Amino acid sequence: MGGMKDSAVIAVPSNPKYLSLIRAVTATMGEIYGMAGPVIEDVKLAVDEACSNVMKYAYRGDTSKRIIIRFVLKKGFEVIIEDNGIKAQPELIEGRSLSDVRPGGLGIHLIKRAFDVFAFDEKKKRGNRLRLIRHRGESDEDRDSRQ
Amino acid sequence: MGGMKDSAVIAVPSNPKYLSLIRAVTATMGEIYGMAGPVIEDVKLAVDEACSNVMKYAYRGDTSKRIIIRFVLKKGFEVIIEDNGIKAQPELIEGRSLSDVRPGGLGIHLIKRAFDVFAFDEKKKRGNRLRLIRHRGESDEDRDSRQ
Amino acid sequence: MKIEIADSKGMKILSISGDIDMHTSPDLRRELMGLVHKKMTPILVDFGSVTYIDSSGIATFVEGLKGMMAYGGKLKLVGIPPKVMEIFCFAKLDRVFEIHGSEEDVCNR
Amino acid sequence: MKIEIADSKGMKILSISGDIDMHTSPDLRRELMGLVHKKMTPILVDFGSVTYIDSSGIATFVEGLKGMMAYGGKLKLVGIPPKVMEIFCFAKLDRVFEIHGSEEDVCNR
Ligand SMILES: Nc1ncnc2c1ncn2[C@@H]1O[C@H](COP(=O)(O)OP(=O)(O)O)[C@@H](O)[C@H]1O
Ligand SMILES: Nc1ncnc2c1ncn2[C@@H]1O[C@H](COP(=O)(O)OP(=O)(O)O)[C@@H](O)[C@H]1O
Repeated sequence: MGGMKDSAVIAVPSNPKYLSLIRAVTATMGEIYGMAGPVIEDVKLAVDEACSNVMKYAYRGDTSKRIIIRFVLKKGFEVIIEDNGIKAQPELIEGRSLSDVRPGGLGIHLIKRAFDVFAFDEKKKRGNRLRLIRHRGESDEDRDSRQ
Repeated sequence: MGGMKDSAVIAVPSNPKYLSLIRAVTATMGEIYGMAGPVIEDVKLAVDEACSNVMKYAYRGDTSKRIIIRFVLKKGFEVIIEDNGIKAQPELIEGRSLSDVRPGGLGIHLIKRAFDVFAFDEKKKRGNRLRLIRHRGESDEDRDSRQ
Repeated sequence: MKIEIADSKGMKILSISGDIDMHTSPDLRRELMGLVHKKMTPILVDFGSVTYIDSSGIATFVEGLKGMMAYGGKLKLVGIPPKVMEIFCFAKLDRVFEIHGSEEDVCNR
Repeated sequence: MKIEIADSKGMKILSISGDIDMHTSPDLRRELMGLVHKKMTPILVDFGSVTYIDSSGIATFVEGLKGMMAYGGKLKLVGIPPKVMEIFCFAKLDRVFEIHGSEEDVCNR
Protein backbone atom coordinates (compact mmCIF):
# COMPACT_ATOMS: atom_id res chain seq x y z
CA MET A 1 0.00 0.00 0.00
CA GLY A 2 3.00 2.34 -0.03
CA GLY A 3 2.51 5.29 2.28
CA MET A 4 -1.25 4.99 2.40
CA LYS A 5 -2.82 3.08 5.19
CA ASP A 6 -4.74 -0.07 4.43
CA SER A 7 -8.35 0.91 4.76
CA ALA A 8 -11.74 0.45 3.18
CA VAL A 9 -14.97 2.35 3.69
CA ILE A 10 -18.52 1.21 3.13
CA ALA A 11 -21.72 3.25 3.30
CA VAL A 12 -25.05 1.42 3.53
CA PRO A 13 -28.68 2.27 4.27
CA SER A 14 -29.78 1.87 7.90
CA ASN A 15 -31.87 -1.10 6.81
CA PRO A 16 -31.36 -4.49 8.50
CA LYS A 17 -31.32 -6.13 5.07
CA TYR A 18 -27.82 -4.65 4.65
CA LEU A 19 -26.48 -6.46 7.73
CA SER A 20 -25.51 -9.38 5.49
CA LEU A 21 -23.36 -6.97 3.46
CA ILE A 22 -21.78 -5.55 6.59
CA ARG A 23 -20.93 -9.09 7.71
CA ALA A 24 -19.47 -10.04 4.33
CA VAL A 25 -17.26 -6.95 4.30
CA THR A 26 -16.13 -7.49 7.90
CA ALA A 27 -15.27 -11.13 7.27
CA THR A 28 -13.32 -10.34 4.09
CA MET A 29 -11.40 -7.53 5.80
CA GLY A 30 -10.56 -10.03 8.54
CA GLU A 31 -9.22 -12.43 5.91
CA ILE A 32 -7.16 -9.68 4.26
CA TYR A 33 -5.78 -8.81 7.72
CA GLY A 34 -4.85 -12.46 8.22
CA MET A 35 -7.20 -13.29 11.08
CA ALA A 36 -7.89 -16.89 12.02
CA GLY A 37 -11.34 -18.28 11.18
CA PRO A 38 -12.83 -18.32 14.71
CA VAL A 39 -11.62 -14.77 15.32
CA ILE A 40 -13.27 -13.64 12.08
CA GLU A 41 -16.55 -15.14 13.34
CA ASP A 42 -16.34 -13.18 16.61
CA VAL A 43 -15.44 -9.92 14.89
CA LYS A 44 -18.15 -10.33 12.24
CA LEU A 45 -20.80 -10.88 14.91
CA ALA A 46 -19.53 -7.90 16.93
CA VAL A 47 -19.73 -5.50 13.97
CA ASP A 48 -23.21 -6.83 13.12
CA GLU A 49 -24.30 -6.15 16.72
CA ALA A 50 -22.85 -2.64 16.73
CA CYS A 51 -24.58 -1.76 13.45
CA SER A 52 -27.86 -3.35 14.59
CA ASN A 53 -27.69 -1.04 17.61
CA VAL A 54 -27.21 1.99 15.36
CA MET A 55 -30.36 0.97 13.43
CA LYS A 56 -32.32 0.40 16.65
CA TYR A 57 -31.15 3.22 18.90
CA ALA A 58 -29.52 5.97 16.83
CA TYR A 59 -32.06 5.78 13.97
CA ARG A 60 -34.98 4.20 15.91
CA GLY A 61 -35.83 1.91 13.05
CA ASP A 62 -35.77 4.56 10.30
CA THR A 63 -34.37 2.59 7.35
CA SER A 64 -33.77 5.60 5.09
CA LYS A 65 -30.59 6.84 6.83
CA ARG A 66 -26.95 5.96 6.27
CA ILE A 67 -24.32 4.09 8.24
CA ILE A 68 -20.67 4.54 7.31
CA ILE A 69 -18.20 1.89 8.35
CA ARG A 70 -14.46 2.38 7.98
CA PHE A 71 -12.00 -0.47 8.40
CA VAL A 72 -8.39 0.40 9.12
CA LEU A 73 -5.80 -2.37 9.13
CA LYS A 74 -2.78 -1.16 11.05
CA LYS A 75 -1.17 -2.72 14.07
CA GLY A 76 -4.70 -3.49 15.18
CA PHE A 77 -7.97 -4.23 13.37
CA GLU A 78 -9.96 -1.03 13.66
CA VAL A 79 -13.62 -0.48 12.78
CA ILE A 80 -15.17 2.99 12.93
CA ILE A 81 -18.95 3.17 12.69
CA GLU A 82 -20.61 6.51 11.99
CA ASP A 83 -24.22 7.62 11.97
CA ASN A 84 -26.16 10.89 12.02
CA GLY A 85 -28.80 9.71 14.44
CA ILE A 86 -29.62 10.29 18.10
CA LYS A 87 -26.53 10.70 20.24
CA ALA A 88 -25.75 7.73 22.44
CA GLN A 89 -25.10 8.23 26.14
CA PRO A 90 -22.09 5.96 26.49
CA GLU A 91 -22.43 5.83 30.28
CA LEU A 92 -25.89 4.24 29.86
CA ILE A 93 -24.73 1.54 27.45
CA GLU A 94 -24.13 -1.68 29.23
CA GLY A 95 -25.02 -5.28 28.71
CA ARG A 96 -27.19 -6.92 31.33
CA SER A 97 -25.89 -9.71 33.53
CA LEU A 98 -25.87 -12.90 31.50
CA SER A 99 -27.23 -14.92 34.42
CA ASP A 100 -30.48 -12.94 34.20
CA VAL A 101 -32.33 -14.87 31.49
CA ARG A 102 -34.43 -12.53 29.36
CA PRO A 103 -34.33 -11.27 25.79
CA GLY A 104 -31.86 -8.51 25.00
CA GLY A 105 -28.70 -7.10 26.47
CA LEU A 106 -26.35 -9.58 24.81
CA GLY A 107 -25.04 -7.39 21.99
CA ILE A 108 -22.67 -5.23 24.02
CA HIS A 109 -21.08 -8.34 25.53
CA LEU A 110 -20.54 -9.79 22.07
CA ILE A 111 -18.95 -6.54 20.87
CA LYS A 112 -16.65 -6.27 23.89
CA ARG A 113 -15.41 -9.82 23.74
CA ALA A 114 -14.20 -9.30 20.15
CA PHE A 115 -12.77 -5.79 20.55
CA ASP A 116 -10.35 -4.38 23.11
CA VAL A 117 -11.45 -0.78 22.54
CA PHE A 118 -15.13 0.31 22.47
CA ALA A 119 -15.22 4.10 22.52
CA PHE A 120 -17.53 6.83 21.24
CA ASP A 121 -15.67 9.77 19.73
CA GLU A 122 -16.61 12.80 21.83
CA LYS A 123 -15.52 15.17 19.07
CA LYS A 124 -18.30 14.25 16.66
CA LYS A 125 -20.95 16.98 16.79
CA ARG A 126 -24.00 15.32 15.23
CA GLY A 127 -24.63 11.63 15.48
CA ASN A 128 -22.15 9.05 16.66
CA ARG A 129 -18.73 7.74 15.80
CA LEU A 130 -17.99 4.45 17.53
CA ARG A 131 -14.39 3.23 17.39
CA LEU A 132 -13.72 -0.47 17.84
CA ILE A 133 -10.16 -1.78 17.96
CA ARG A 134 -8.93 -5.31 18.27
CA HIS A 135 -5.22 -5.36 19.02
CA ARG A 136 -3.20 -7.89 17.11
CA GLY A 137 -2.31 -10.76 19.45
CA GLU A 138 0.88 -12.83 19.40
CA SER A 139 -1.25 -14.99 17.21
CA ASP A 140 -4.92 -14.14 16.86
CA GLU A 141 -5.48 -17.87 16.86
CA ASP A 142 -4.08 -18.33 20.37
CA ARG A 143 -6.06 -15.56 21.91
CA ASP A 144 -8.93 -16.83 23.97
CA SER A 145 -11.54 -14.15 23.77
CA ARG A 146 -14.23 -16.34 25.26
CA GLN A 147 -15.45 -15.55 28.71
CA MET B 1 -36.07 1.85 1.96
CA GLY B 2 -38.86 4.40 1.79
CA GLY B 3 -38.12 7.15 -0.72
CA MET B 4 -34.43 6.55 -0.74
CA LYS B 5 -32.94 4.36 -3.37
CA ASP B 6 -31.33 1.11 -2.37
CA SER B 7 -27.65 1.71 -2.73
CA ALA B 8 -24.32 1.00 -1.12
CA VAL B 9 -20.91 2.52 -1.71
CA ILE B 10 -17.50 1.05 -1.09
CA ALA B 11 -14.12 2.75 -1.35
CA VAL B 12 -11.00 0.57 -1.48
CA PRO B 13 -7.29 1.01 -2.24
CA SER B 14 -6.24 0.30 -5.85
CA ASN B 15 -4.47 -2.79 -4.61
CA PRO B 16 -5.31 -6.20 -6.11
CA LYS B 17 -5.53 -7.66 -2.63
CA TYR B 18 -8.84 -5.80 -2.29
CA LEU B 19 -10.38 -7.61 -5.26
CA SER B 20 -11.63 -10.31 -2.88
CA LEU B 21 -13.51 -7.59 -0.97
CA ILE B 22 -14.95 -6.17 -4.19
CA ARG B 23 -16.16 -9.67 -5.12
CA ALA B 24 -17.70 -10.27 -1.69
CA VAL B 25 -19.59 -6.97 -1.85
CA THR B 26 -20.77 -7.58 -5.41
CA ALA B 27 -22.01 -11.07 -4.59
CA THR B 28 -23.86 -9.93 -1.47
CA MET B 29 -25.47 -7.02 -3.32
CA GLY B 30 -26.57 -9.58 -5.93
CA GLU B 31 -28.16 -11.67 -3.18
CA ILE B 32 -29.92 -8.65 -1.69
CA TYR B 33 -31.21 -7.82 -5.19
CA GLY B 34 -32.50 -11.38 -5.50
CA MET B 35 -30.26 -12.59 -8.32
CA ALA B 36 -29.96 -16.29 -9.06
CA GLY B 37 -26.66 -17.97 -8.14
CA PRO B 38 -25.20 -18.35 -11.65
CA VAL B 39 -26.03 -14.72 -12.45
CA ILE B 40 -24.26 -13.60 -9.27
CA GLU B 41 -21.16 -15.49 -10.45
CA ASP B 42 -21.18 -13.69 -13.81
CA VAL B 43 -21.74 -10.28 -12.26
CA LYS B 44 -19.07 -10.83 -9.59
CA LEU B 45 -16.51 -11.78 -12.22
CA ALA B 46 -17.46 -8.80 -14.39
CA VAL B 47 -17.02 -6.28 -11.56
CA ASP B 48 -13.68 -7.92 -10.64
CA GLU B 49 -12.53 -7.54 -14.27
CA ALA B 50 -13.61 -3.90 -14.46
CA CYS B 51 -11.80 -3.04 -11.21
CA SER B 52 -8.70 -5.01 -12.26
CA ASN B 53 -8.64 -2.86 -15.40
CA VAL B 54 -8.80 0.32 -13.31
CA MET B 55 -5.78 -0.92 -11.32
CA LYS B 56 -3.88 -1.86 -14.49
CA TYR B 57 -4.77 0.95 -16.89
CA ALA B 58 -6.11 3.95 -14.97
CA TYR B 59 -3.60 3.65 -12.11
CA ARG B 60 -0.86 1.70 -13.95
CA GLY B 61 -0.22 -0.53 -10.97
CA ASP B 62 -0.01 2.26 -8.37
CA THR B 63 -1.61 0.59 -5.33
CA SER B 64 -1.90 3.75 -3.24
CA LYS B 65 -4.93 5.23 -5.04
CA ARG B 66 -8.64 4.74 -4.45
CA ILE B 67 -11.44 3.05 -6.32
CA ILE B 68 -15.02 3.92 -5.43
CA ILE B 69 -17.75 1.49 -6.33
CA ARG B 70 -21.41 2.37 -6.01
CA PHE B 71 -24.16 -0.21 -6.29
CA VAL B 72 -27.66 0.97 -7.06
CA LEU B 73 -30.53 -1.49 -6.92
CA LYS B 74 -33.40 -0.08 -8.93
CA LYS B 75 -35.18 -1.62 -11.85
CA GLY B 76 -31.73 -2.82 -12.91
CA PHE B 77 -28.57 -3.78 -11.07
CA GLU B 78 -26.26 -0.82 -11.52
CA VAL B 79 -22.56 -0.61 -10.65
CA ILE B 80 -20.67 2.68 -10.97
CA ILE B 81 -16.88 2.47 -10.74
CA GLU B 82 -14.89 5.66 -10.20
CA ASP B 83 -11.18 6.39 -10.23
CA ASN B 84 -8.92 9.43 -10.43
CA GLY B 85 -6.41 7.88 -12.80
CA ILE B 86 -5.55 8.18 -16.47
CA LYS B 87 -8.59 8.79 -18.64
CA ALA B 88 -9.69 5.81 -20.68
CA GLN B 89 -10.27 6.16 -24.41
CA PRO B 90 -13.51 4.21 -24.67
CA GLU B 91 -13.17 3.84 -28.45
CA LEU B 92 -9.90 1.93 -27.90
CA ILE B 93 -11.33 -0.48 -25.38
CA GLU B 94 -12.25 -3.72 -26.99
CA GLY B 95 -11.76 -7.37 -26.27
CA ARG B 96 -9.76 -9.34 -28.79
CA SER B 97 -11.31 -12.09 -30.84
CA LEU B 98 -11.65 -15.15 -28.67
CA SER B 99 -10.52 -17.44 -31.46
CA ASP B 100 -7.09 -15.79 -31.33
CA VAL B 101 -5.43 -17.76 -28.53
CA ARG B 102 -3.09 -15.56 -26.52
CA PRO B 103 -3.04 -14.11 -23.01
CA GLY B 104 -5.24 -11.07 -22.36
CA GLY B 105 -8.25 -9.43 -23.92
CA LEU B 106 -10.83 -11.57 -22.15
CA GLY B 107 -11.93 -9.12 -19.45
CA ILE B 108 -14.07 -6.84 -21.60
CA HIS B 109 -15.97 -9.84 -22.97
CA LEU B 110 -16.65 -11.05 -19.42
CA ILE B 111 -17.89 -7.59 -18.40
CA LYS B 112 -20.16 -7.25 -21.44
CA ARG B 113 -21.77 -10.64 -21.11
CA ALA B 114 -22.90 -9.80 -17.56
CA PHE B 115 -23.95 -6.18 -18.13
CA ASP B 116 -26.22 -4.66 -20.77
CA VAL B 117 -24.76 -1.19 -20.40
CA PHE B 118 -20.99 -0.48 -20.36
CA ALA B 119 -20.50 3.29 -20.60
CA PHE B 120 -17.94 5.82 -19.47
CA ASP B 121 -19.48 9.01 -18.11
CA GLU B 122 -18.23 11.81 -20.35
CA LYS B 123 -19.05 14.43 -17.74
CA LYS B 124 -16.41 13.36 -15.27
CA LYS B 125 -13.47 15.77 -15.54
CA ARG B 126 -10.62 13.90 -13.89
CA GLY B 127 -10.37 10.15 -13.93
CA ASN B 128 -13.12 7.79 -14.99
CA ARG B 129 -16.65 6.89 -14.08
CA LEU B 130 -17.71 3.60 -15.64
CA ARG B 131 -21.40 2.76 -15.44
CA LEU B 132 -22.47 -0.86 -15.71
CA ILE B 133 -26.15 -1.80 -15.77
CA ARG B 134 -27.73 -5.19 -15.91
CA HIS B 135 -31.43 -4.92 -16.67
CA ARG B 136 -33.69 -7.11 -14.64
CA GLY B 137 -34.88 -10.01 -16.78
CA GLU B 138 -38.27 -11.72 -16.59
CA SER B 139 -36.37 -13.97 -14.30
CA ASP B 140 -32.64 -13.50 -14.01
CA GLU B 141 -32.50 -17.27 -13.82
CA ASP B 142 -33.94 -17.74 -17.30
CA ARG B 143 -31.68 -15.28 -18.97
CA ASP B 144 -28.99 -16.94 -20.98
CA SER B 145 -26.08 -14.54 -20.89
CA ARG B 146 -23.66 -17.06 -22.27
CA GLN B 147 -22.34 -16.65 -25.75
CA MET C 1 -33.26 -17.37 6.20
CA LYS C 2 -36.01 -19.86 5.44
CA ILE C 3 -38.39 -21.59 7.81
CA GLU C 4 -40.31 -24.79 7.19
CA ILE C 5 -42.95 -25.99 9.59
CA ALA C 6 -43.94 -29.64 9.79
CA ASP C 7 -46.15 -31.76 12.02
CA SER C 8 -45.08 -35.08 13.41
CA LYS C 9 -47.40 -36.89 15.83
CA GLY C 10 -48.66 -33.68 17.36
CA MET C 11 -45.13 -32.30 17.60
CA LYS C 12 -44.37 -29.12 15.64
CA ILE C 13 -41.02 -29.10 13.85
CA LEU C 14 -39.54 -25.78 12.78
CA SER C 15 -36.62 -26.23 10.39
CA ILE C 16 -34.56 -23.11 9.91
CA SER C 17 -31.90 -22.51 7.26
CA GLY C 18 -29.62 -19.56 6.59
CA ASP C 19 -28.69 -16.53 8.66
CA ILE C 20 -30.75 -15.39 11.64
CA ASP C 21 -30.14 -11.69 12.18
CA MET C 22 -32.09 -8.51 12.90
CA HIS C 23 -33.40 -8.60 9.31
CA THR C 24 -34.71 -12.16 9.41
CA SER C 25 -35.55 -12.70 13.11
CA PRO C 26 -38.92 -10.88 12.87
CA ASP C 27 -40.09 -13.67 10.51
CA LEU C 28 -38.81 -16.29 12.91
CA ARG C 29 -40.51 -14.52 15.81
CA ARG C 30 -43.82 -14.45 13.94
CA GLU C 31 -43.71 -18.19 13.22
CA LEU C 32 -42.51 -19.22 16.66
CA MET C 33 -44.82 -16.95 18.67
CA GLY C 34 -47.71 -18.02 16.43
CA LEU C 35 -47.23 -21.57 17.72
CA VAL C 36 -46.68 -20.37 21.28
CA HIS C 37 -49.90 -18.37 21.28
CA LYS C 38 -51.71 -21.55 20.26
CA LYS C 39 -50.05 -23.22 23.27
CA MET C 40 -48.38 -25.85 21.08
CA THR C 41 -46.12 -28.39 22.74
CA PRO C 42 -43.62 -29.79 22.18
CA ILE C 43 -41.96 -27.52 19.63
CA LEU C 44 -38.78 -28.83 18.08
CA VAL C 45 -36.46 -26.41 16.30
CA ASP C 46 -34.04 -27.93 13.81
CA PHE C 47 -30.89 -25.76 13.60
CA GLY C 48 -29.08 -28.09 11.19
CA SER C 49 -28.92 -25.54 8.35
CA VAL C 50 -28.51 -22.36 10.40
CA THR C 51 -25.37 -20.58 9.22
CA TYR C 52 -25.37 -17.62 11.62
CA ILE C 53 -27.18 -16.24 14.64
CA ASP C 54 -26.91 -12.86 16.33
CA SER C 55 -28.39 -11.52 19.58
CA SER C 56 -31.74 -10.75 17.95
CA GLY C 57 -32.07 -14.45 17.10
CA ILE C 58 -31.07 -15.52 20.59
CA ALA C 59 -33.59 -13.04 22.05
CA THR C 60 -36.33 -14.56 19.88
CA PHE C 61 -35.74 -18.03 21.31
CA VAL C 62 -35.59 -16.68 24.88
CA GLU C 63 -38.95 -15.00 24.28
CA GLY C 64 -40.37 -18.22 22.86
CA LEU C 65 -39.12 -20.25 25.80
CA LYS C 66 -40.57 -17.80 28.33
CA GLY C 67 -43.91 -17.87 26.53
CA MET C 68 -43.97 -21.67 26.60
CA MET C 69 -43.01 -21.89 30.26
CA ALA C 70 -46.27 -20.09 31.04
CA TYR C 71 -48.25 -23.16 29.86
CA GLY C 72 -45.67 -25.83 30.69
CA GLY C 73 -44.72 -26.32 27.04
CA LYS C 74 -41.48 -27.91 25.91
CA LEU C 75 -39.07 -26.23 23.46
CA LYS C 76 -36.34 -28.50 22.09
CA LEU C 77 -33.42 -27.25 20.02
CA VAL C 78 -31.67 -29.84 17.86
CA GLY C 79 -28.66 -30.01 15.55
CA ILE C 80 -27.12 -26.68 16.55
CA PRO C 81 -23.87 -26.25 14.58
CA PRO C 82 -20.74 -25.50 16.68
CA LYS C 83 -20.43 -21.84 15.56
CA VAL C 84 -24.04 -21.20 16.63
CA MET C 85 -23.76 -23.33 19.77
CA GLU C 86 -20.85 -21.19 20.84
CA ILE C 87 -23.15 -18.15 21.05
CA PHE C 88 -25.66 -20.04 23.20
CA CYS C 89 -22.76 -21.00 25.49
CA PHE C 90 -21.41 -17.46 25.64
CA ALA C 91 -24.90 -16.21 26.57
CA LYS C 92 -25.02 -18.89 29.30
CA LEU C 93 -28.12 -20.33 27.68
CA ASP C 94 -26.77 -23.84 27.03
CA ARG C 95 -28.27 -24.99 30.37
CA VAL C 96 -31.45 -22.94 30.01
CA PHE C 97 -32.59 -24.49 26.74
CA GLU C 98 -33.19 -28.17 26.14
CA ILE C 99 -30.51 -28.82 23.55
CA HIS C 100 -30.14 -32.15 21.79
CA GLY C 101 -27.39 -33.58 19.65
CA SER C 102 -24.92 -30.73 19.86
CA GLU C 103 -21.38 -31.03 21.09
CA GLU C 104 -21.48 -29.32 24.44
CA ASP C 105 -17.70 -29.24 24.75
CA VAL C 106 -17.99 -26.20 22.46
CA CYS C 107 -18.97 -24.47 25.73
CA ASN C 108 -15.82 -25.47 27.52
CA ARG C 109 -13.26 -24.31 25.02
CA MET D 1 -4.77 -19.04 -3.14
CA LYS D 2 -2.26 -21.75 -2.24
CA ILE D 3 -0.09 -23.85 -4.53
CA GLU D 4 1.48 -27.19 -3.71
CA ILE D 5 3.99 -28.78 -6.06
CA ALA D 6 4.59 -32.51 -6.04
CA ASP D 7 6.58 -34.95 -8.14
CA SER D 8 5.17 -38.23 -9.37
CA LYS D 9 7.33 -40.38 -11.69
CA GLY D 10 8.88 -37.36 -13.37
CA MET D 11 5.52 -35.65 -13.70
CA LYS D 12 5.07 -32.34 -11.92
CA ILE D 13 1.75 -31.89 -10.16
CA LEU D 14 0.61 -28.38 -9.27
CA SER D 15 -2.33 -28.41 -6.86
CA ILE D 16 -4.06 -25.07 -6.53
CA SER D 17 -6.63 -24.08 -3.95
CA GLY D 18 -8.62 -20.88 -3.42
CA ASP D 19 -9.22 -17.88 -5.65
CA ILE D 20 -7.04 -17.12 -8.70
CA ASP D 21 -7.27 -13.40 -9.42
CA MET D 22 -5.01 -10.48 -10.30
CA HIS D 23 -3.73 -10.51 -6.71
CA THR D 24 -2.78 -14.19 -6.62
CA SER D 25 -2.02 -15.01 -10.26
CA PRO D 26 1.53 -13.53 -10.11
CA ASP D 27 2.42 -16.30 -7.61
CA LEU D 28 0.87 -18.89 -9.89
CA ARG D 29 2.74 -17.45 -12.86
CA ARG D 30 6.06 -17.63 -10.99
CA GLU D 31 5.54 -21.30 -10.07
CA LEU D 32 4.25 -22.38 -13.46
CA MET D 33 6.77 -20.47 -15.58
CA GLY D 34 9.55 -21.71 -13.27
CA LEU D 35 8.69 -25.25 -14.38
CA VAL D 36 8.26 -24.19 -18.00
CA HIS D 37 11.67 -22.53 -18.08
CA LYS D 38 13.16 -25.82 -16.89
CA LYS D 39 11.31 -27.45 -19.82
CA MET D 40 9.40 -29.80 -17.51
CA THR D 41 6.86 -32.17 -19.06
CA PRO D 42 4.24 -33.27 -18.42
CA ILE D 43 2.84 -30.71 -15.99
CA LEU D 44 -0.46 -31.61 -14.40
CA VAL D 45 -2.51 -28.87 -12.76
CA ASP D 46 -5.08 -30.01 -10.19
CA PHE D 47 -7.97 -27.53 -10.10
CA GLY D 48 -10.01 -29.54 -7.58
CA SER D 49 -9.93 -26.84 -4.88
CA VAL D 50 -10.00 -23.75 -7.10
CA THR D 51 -12.94 -21.58 -6.01
CA TYR D 52 -12.64 -18.77 -8.55
CA ILE D 53 -10.69 -17.74 -11.63
CA ASP D 54 -10.61 -14.43 -13.50
CA SER D 55 -9.02 -13.44 -16.81
CA SER D 56 -5.58 -12.93 -15.22
CA GLY D 57 -5.64 -16.59 -14.16
CA ILE D 58 -6.76 -17.72 -17.60
CA ALA D 59 -3.99 -15.60 -19.19
CA THR D 60 -1.42 -17.27 -16.94
CA PHE D 61 -2.38 -20.73 -18.19
CA VAL D 62 -2.39 -19.56 -21.82
CA GLU D 63 1.13 -18.20 -21.29
CA GLY D 64 2.23 -21.48 -19.69
CA LEU D 65 0.75 -23.51 -22.54
CA LYS D 66 2.45 -21.36 -25.20
CA GLY D 67 5.76 -21.69 -23.36
CA MET D 68 5.43 -25.47 -23.25
CA MET D 69 4.45 -25.79 -26.89
CA ALA D 70 7.89 -24.37 -27.75
CA TYR D 71 9.53 -27.55 -26.43
CA GLY D 72 6.72 -29.98 -27.10
CA GLY D 73 5.71 -30.19 -23.43
CA LYS D 74 2.32 -31.37 -22.24
CA LEU D 75 0.09 -29.34 -19.89
CA LYS D 76 -2.85 -31.23 -18.42
CA LEU D 77 -5.63 -29.59 -16.43
CA VAL D 78 -7.64 -31.88 -14.15
CA GLY D 79 -10.64 -31.61 -11.83
CA ILE D 80 -11.84 -28.21 -13.02
CA PRO D 81 -15.02 -27.32 -11.07
CA PRO D 82 -18.06 -26.38 -13.21
CA LYS D 83 -17.99 -22.66 -12.30
CA VAL D 84 -14.34 -22.45 -13.38
CA MET D 85 -14.84 -24.69 -16.42
CA GLU D 86 -17.52 -22.33 -17.60
CA ILE D 87 -14.91 -19.55 -17.95
CA PHE D 88 -12.62 -21.79 -20.01
CA CYS D 89 -15.60 -22.57 -22.25
CA PHE D 90 -16.58 -18.92 -22.59
CA ALA D 91 -12.98 -18.10 -23.55
CA LYS D 92 -13.14 -20.90 -26.15
CA LEU D 93 -10.19 -22.57 -24.45
CA ASP D 94 -11.88 -25.86 -23.62
CA ARG D 95 -10.54 -27.33 -26.89
CA VAL D 96 -7.15 -25.62 -26.64
CA PHE D 97 -6.17 -27.11 -23.28
CA GLU D 98 -5.95 -30.80 -22.50
CA ILE D 99 -8.69 -31.03 -19.89
CA HIS D 100 -9.42 -34.22 -17.94
CA GLY D 101 -12.27 -35.23 -15.72
CA SER D 102 -14.47 -32.16 -16.10
CA GLU D 103 -18.02 -32.16 -17.32
CA GLU D 104 -17.77 -30.65 -20.76
CA ASP D 105 -21.50 -30.16 -21.08
CA VAL D 106 -20.89 -27.08 -18.96
CA CYS D 107 -19.75 -25.63 -22.29
CA ASN D 108 -23.01 -26.34 -24.00
CA ARG D 109 -25.40 -24.76 -21.55
N1 LIG E 1 -25.70 2.71 19.49
C1 LIG E 1 -26.41 2.86 20.63
N2 LIG E 1 -27.02 4.03 20.89
C2 LIG E 1 -27.73 4.19 22.03
N3 LIG E 1 -27.89 3.24 22.96
C3 LIG E 1 -27.31 2.05 22.76
C4 LIG E 1 -26.53 1.80 21.59
N4 LIG E 1 -26.06 0.54 21.69
C5 LIG E 1 -26.53 0.04 22.85
N5 LIG E 1 -27.29 0.93 23.51
C6 LIG E 1 -27.96 0.74 24.82
O1 LIG E 1 -27.28 -0.33 25.51
C7 LIG E 1 -28.21 -1.39 25.82
C8 LIG E 1 -27.55 -2.74 25.66
O2 LIG E 1 -27.31 -3.01 24.28
P1 LIG E 1 -27.22 -4.49 23.74
O3 LIG E 1 -26.29 -5.25 24.66
O4 LIG E 1 -26.84 -4.45 22.32
O5 LIG E 1 -28.65 -5.13 23.97
P2 LIG E 1 -30.09 -4.84 23.36
O6 LIG E 1 -29.95 -3.95 22.18
O7 LIG E 1 -30.59 -6.20 23.03
O8 LIG E 1 -30.86 -4.22 24.47
C9 LIG E 1 -29.39 -1.17 24.91
O9 LIG E 1 -30.58 -1.67 25.45
C10 LIG E 1 -29.40 0.35 24.72
O10 LIG E 1 -30.09 0.95 25.77
N1 LIG F 1 -10.26 0.97 -17.44
C1 LIG F 1 -9.54 1.00 -18.61
N2 LIG F 1 -8.81 2.11 -18.95
C2 LIG F 1 -8.09 2.13 -20.09
N3 LIG F 1 -8.03 1.12 -20.96
C3 LIG F 1 -8.71 0.00 -20.70
C4 LIG F 1 -9.52 -0.10 -19.53
N4 LIG F 1 -10.11 -1.31 -19.56
C5 LIG F 1 -9.69 -1.92 -20.68
N5 LIG F 1 -8.84 -1.14 -21.39
C6 LIG F 1 -8.22 -1.47 -22.70
O1 LIG F 1 -8.99 -2.51 -23.31
C7 LIG F 1 -8.17 -3.65 -23.58
C8 LIG F 1 -8.97 -4.93 -23.35
O2 LIG F 1 -9.23 -5.09 -21.96
P1 LIG F 1 -9.48 -6.54 -21.36
O3 LIG F 1 -10.45 -7.24 -22.22
O4 LIG F 1 -9.83 -6.37 -19.92
O5 LIG F 1 -8.11 -7.33 -21.53
P2 LIG F 1 -6.64 -7.18 -20.94
O6 LIG F 1 -6.68 -6.23 -19.79
O7 LIG F 1 -6.28 -8.55 -20.54
O8 LIG F 1 -5.81 -6.68 -22.09
C9 LIG F 1 -6.98 -3.53 -22.66
O9 LIG F 1 -5.84 -4.17 -23.18
C10 LIG F 1 -6.81 -2.01 -22.55
O10 LIG F 1 -6.07 -1.53 -23.64
